[in-house]
Amino acid sequence: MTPGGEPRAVEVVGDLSGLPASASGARHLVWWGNIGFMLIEGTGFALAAAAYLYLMTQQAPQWPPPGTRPPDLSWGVVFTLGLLLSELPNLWVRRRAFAKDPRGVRIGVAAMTVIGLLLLIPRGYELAHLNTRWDSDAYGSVVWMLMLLHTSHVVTDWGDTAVQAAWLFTHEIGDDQFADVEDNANYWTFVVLTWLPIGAIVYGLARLW
Amino acid sequence: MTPDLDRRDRLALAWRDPPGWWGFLTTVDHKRIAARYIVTAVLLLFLAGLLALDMRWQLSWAENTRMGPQLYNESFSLHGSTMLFLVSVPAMEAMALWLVPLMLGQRNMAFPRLGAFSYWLYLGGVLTLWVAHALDVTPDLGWFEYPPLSGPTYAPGHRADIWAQMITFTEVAALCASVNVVATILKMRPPGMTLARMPVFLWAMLVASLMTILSMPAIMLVTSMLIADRLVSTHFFAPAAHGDVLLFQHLFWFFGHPEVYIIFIPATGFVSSIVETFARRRLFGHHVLVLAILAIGCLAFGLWVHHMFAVGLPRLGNDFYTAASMAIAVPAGLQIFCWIATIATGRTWLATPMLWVLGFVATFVLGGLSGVMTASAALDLQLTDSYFVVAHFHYVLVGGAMFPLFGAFCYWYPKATGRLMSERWGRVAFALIVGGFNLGFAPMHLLGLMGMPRRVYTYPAGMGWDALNQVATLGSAIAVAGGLVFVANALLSYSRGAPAGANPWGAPTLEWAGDSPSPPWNLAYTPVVDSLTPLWDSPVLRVMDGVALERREVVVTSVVDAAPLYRQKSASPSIWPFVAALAVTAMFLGSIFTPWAIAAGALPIAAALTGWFWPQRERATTGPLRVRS
Amino acid sequence: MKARLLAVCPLLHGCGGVQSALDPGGDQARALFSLFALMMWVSGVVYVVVAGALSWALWRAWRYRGADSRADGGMTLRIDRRLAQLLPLAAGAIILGLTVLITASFFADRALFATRASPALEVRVTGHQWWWRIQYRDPVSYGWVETANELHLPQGQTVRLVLGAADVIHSFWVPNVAGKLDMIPGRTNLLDVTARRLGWYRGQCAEFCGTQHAHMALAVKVESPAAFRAWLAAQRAPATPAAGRGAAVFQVACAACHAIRGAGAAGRAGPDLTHVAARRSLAAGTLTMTRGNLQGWIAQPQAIKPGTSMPQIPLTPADADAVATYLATLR
Amino acid sequence: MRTQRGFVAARFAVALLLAGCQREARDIGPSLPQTSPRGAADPRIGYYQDNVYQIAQGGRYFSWYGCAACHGEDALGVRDLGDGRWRYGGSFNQVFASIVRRHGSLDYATRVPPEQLWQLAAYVRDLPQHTPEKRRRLSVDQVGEPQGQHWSGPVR
Repeated sequence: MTPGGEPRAVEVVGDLSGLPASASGARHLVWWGNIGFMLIEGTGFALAAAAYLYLMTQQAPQWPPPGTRPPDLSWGVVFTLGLLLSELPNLWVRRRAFAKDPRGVRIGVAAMTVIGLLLLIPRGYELAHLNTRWDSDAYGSVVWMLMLLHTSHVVTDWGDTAVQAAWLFTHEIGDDQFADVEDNANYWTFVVLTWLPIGAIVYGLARLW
Repeated sequence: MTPDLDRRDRLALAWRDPPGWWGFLTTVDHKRIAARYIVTAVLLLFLAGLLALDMRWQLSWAENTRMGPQLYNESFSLHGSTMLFLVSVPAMEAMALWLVPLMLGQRNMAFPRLGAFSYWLYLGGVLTLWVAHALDVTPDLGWFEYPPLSGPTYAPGHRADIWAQMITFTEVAALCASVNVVATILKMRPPGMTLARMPVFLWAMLVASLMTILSMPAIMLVTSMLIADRLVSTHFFAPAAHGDVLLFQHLFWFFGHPEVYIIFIPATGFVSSIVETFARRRLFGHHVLVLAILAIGCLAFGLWVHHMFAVGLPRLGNDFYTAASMAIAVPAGLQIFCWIATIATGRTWLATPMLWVLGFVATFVLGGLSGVMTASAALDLQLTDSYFVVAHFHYVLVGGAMFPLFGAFCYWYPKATGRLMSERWGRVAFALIVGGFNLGFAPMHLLGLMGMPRRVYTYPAGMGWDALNQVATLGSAIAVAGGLVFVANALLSYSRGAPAGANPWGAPTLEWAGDSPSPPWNLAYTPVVDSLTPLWDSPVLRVMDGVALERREVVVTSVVDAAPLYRQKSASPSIWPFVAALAVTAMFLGSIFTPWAIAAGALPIAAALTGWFWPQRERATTGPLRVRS
Repeated sequence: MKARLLAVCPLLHGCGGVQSALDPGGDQARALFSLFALMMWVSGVVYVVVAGALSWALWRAWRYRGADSRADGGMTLRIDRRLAQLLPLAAGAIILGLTVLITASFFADRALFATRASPALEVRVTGHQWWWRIQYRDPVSYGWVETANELHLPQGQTVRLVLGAADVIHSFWVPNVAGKLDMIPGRTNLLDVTARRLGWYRGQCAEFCGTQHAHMALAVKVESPAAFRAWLAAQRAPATPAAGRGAAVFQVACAACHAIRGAGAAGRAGPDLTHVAARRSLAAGTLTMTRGNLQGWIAQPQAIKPGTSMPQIPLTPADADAVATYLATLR
Repeated sequence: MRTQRGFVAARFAVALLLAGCQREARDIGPSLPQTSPRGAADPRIGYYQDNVYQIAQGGRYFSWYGCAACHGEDALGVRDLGDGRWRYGGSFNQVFASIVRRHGSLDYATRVPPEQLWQLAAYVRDLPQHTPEKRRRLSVDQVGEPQGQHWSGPVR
């Protein structure tokens, strides 16, 4: 006889075998993991934006520093419009995933892959028209930090979408994969939404401050 | 009825790891992963403790020559960085990884492979710092490396980069672990364990993990900025180019202060569990304890500036940050009240885990009181960066977090190993550690007030600091000896300890319902919970059947009510977390030397993640790329 | 005040000294010391209460050892109701104590800046790795009078220290006079100090600033206003060097980094040595000022303060001796 | 044969690693050289040339002695030390000798002690590997440090 005794005897009071084997939306476990990572990255964005505001208010007599032009608006506008428009097919994919429509999600995810790739073109031009370098001064450093932080998210999600498209076209799609498509669509929405404050800071504050 | 053998065999088959090394590398068993975390952290605790002892030896006499400045600076940097980033936080994560599924009666974490990835990445951080140390490339600027001292001009070479990347490693690992813990606690509670019926321990882990998620991005951001300043000549911290050196401090402490509570809050969870079991009564003030944890979690984000009172910030904020910092004493004080009330009104059994709780209260309250002193913006000007602060944070972190952790170790040791630790040697270790610690660190308060700054490798004769330093050294040596007794007790008891049985302490929570040690699948059935102390309130464990026995499956429930929602496939062993961690390690280490490593390293990482998440299903029979037969 | 504190803690006997927050010699340090004494009182009471409660709990544990209350839900419930009534009391007591301390802290904070409007004198202190450049605003010429590693303060007058840094972050801390304030590249911090008690004190850099952080101290002398004026006048005057071998060697081997006003040496990288022999210590508080230590420092700086920017200069023994002799005349 | 090759490779890797660590070594104290290099094969050269700490110290003294006034980032021709062309020879002892002998009345031979000359020579020889951005970044950090007989006050 050990001090702790035997495991507790059990009394079966119910059966879970009737539960579904998958779920979608906030009922799904992975949805919460996705939210967790968005929270992490969102905090990162917020702190990077705070660093921009801090440097702007603490250090520079003029912002951007004398002799530096604000980033050119045109490519920023193109990218922002493109990004906002991409949200339409993205939401459509999300709805198709909810409806568990294999044809819809295959087409939609493939389309989102192409759209993501296309969006990288104006983003590239944006980077070329920031009118500052990361090593010219702290203004340039923080502008580049914000832009690269966001670009890395665009690229990451584009990569994820591309891999997903490849998988979807070559495999039978199960309920969990519809949930994955949905999570990926949610993530794209996150990428779109985070751009609005970041873009406003990079393009707006440099003009208005 | 007890679970029949056939059921256990089927579960064993579904939840077994591959044998040998392959199993070692691929396992996703939360208990194996957590054990690795613990062993690694204990080893590092020992190494960093030896560093501390060496430094104490150096400081025992004025003008001592055991260490030169370089060795001393490396020693305290390595000691602090290891203790904060590689021991305290990971040890708490490990306890969460190990305990949360057990306490929920679940078979594994929400994201088993993410748990494995966390450990491998953490190990990458450990090796980065300590292999570099073995090669004599040791960071030498403290556990927070303020620029410009850590910038490209004043810290040539890669020592500072190694420190910064070690942080990136451990923080990514901690963030992954935290998301895992949050998802598990919120979505995998057993049927009936509503938020109101959640043990304090789980609340503590939930809040600590959420705090990790909200604070650690700050330090990843700021160390990345530091590396960028050093590697690609950005100007974040160059005042002459519109940068600001205080930006580093703000971001660092926006993480650094919550970090202290990320370490402390899980400890309050341990204490609550231990007090409840050994006082042999329901915890008094469950709601108060939970609210206190939430309050500490919120307040912790509003007082990072109290680490910066001496930098000369606008005085308007001083009073606010003073009040906010002292306000922490309200929830912390109420916690102490609830624990003492529970101990006093129960029928308390003074076994070793409970002794650690007593040592915790006696020591931590002192740390809290010296914390109130340092929280005063005015008084802090005499205390900060002196030995008073060294004493304060050791009282808070060792007394407030390590003592409960040691207690937790003794408390759950029988659950993990199936054997009891020796009570006699447990008491010896307790007396040596708590006594030695207080003897070692109490004099430091006085040393600080007598003007001894921290981080000095020596001091001139005639300052009147010698005797107190010698007492401090003696105390530290006693505490280290106690630590050796503790570890020896744990090692010997592993093979020689008395068999523990399922629930040796008569504890009330679910982790004690099954076998000790737990089989890989934990409980054979899904428990149903209708109280805070299920094992006390009912002689039999009420359970539900129906979660698969032939494959890895867990049950997912709703966030508030813990109503069963669906059955989720749980990931099987996989090499991909290990491969992904290797790829990330290669990128992190490469980016110390060239920014192109980020681009080049992204491809293997993408490949590893693709392998990891590639769903194993049959090939398409529809669509343009269908398999044509 | 000190007696009151000693009543709290007999251990504090003999904790005075030239670098101690417990032995205030100026208004700012005194305000902080009073605050500390109050905190010690409050903390002492709190700790006694907590320790008492814990002991009481343990006594009960001992008395009822072996019994088990797990099943007796009814009794627990009754006790809990009584405890719940105590809870607001505990919270109230904590909040009351904190309010006292926050208020006291507020007033101490104000006291530190009470003299902001009327400093008698401005002194610029700049932290270098690992020494202090100290410049007095000359009340006559309004220029700077430069010295190093030694701060003189007129008794009873408020001096404004303008704190800056040349390389990395340092922190100015003379515990007997005032609390510390960081010296931060890119910022200028102002610290007002009003020293009251005559005598020598010691300050030390309090923010880790690299290899020789431990040997970055400064001597502080509080003297009567008349003595201070005389001292400042002496510092303002150029050196009256004795021409000789030592001066010639210095001019060649040392003048690239060190200045001696009146002797043609104008380097700014190291401490100004115009009146070096009048100082109390050498190498930022590392050595006491003696003729022998001067020569030792010149001969073996890297052995005495490893990592210092003061290089070892290959001089013949005769030359080294001559330089030391020369420096010893710079009073 | 294969094991031998593996052995050689392992030894090479270890040597590389140790060289990398030698680069990071931070030897402080009274061990610095007090004499000029004896030719291009002086065994002390290897350590100085490859040690980041000694090179960085050289960079600080470069600024302190006011070298940047003539040899700054935008210096041209023979004064441009970053272009990798050495008129008076690029070996360590030649650069060392150029600093000492080719500055006329500045007389660095007597005004700058040998241990700092070693560090300066190591820094100067390392300059071609610095990008202009890197040099600028370092000089931005050093604006509060004295340069020759000038000091413009702390970093503001």
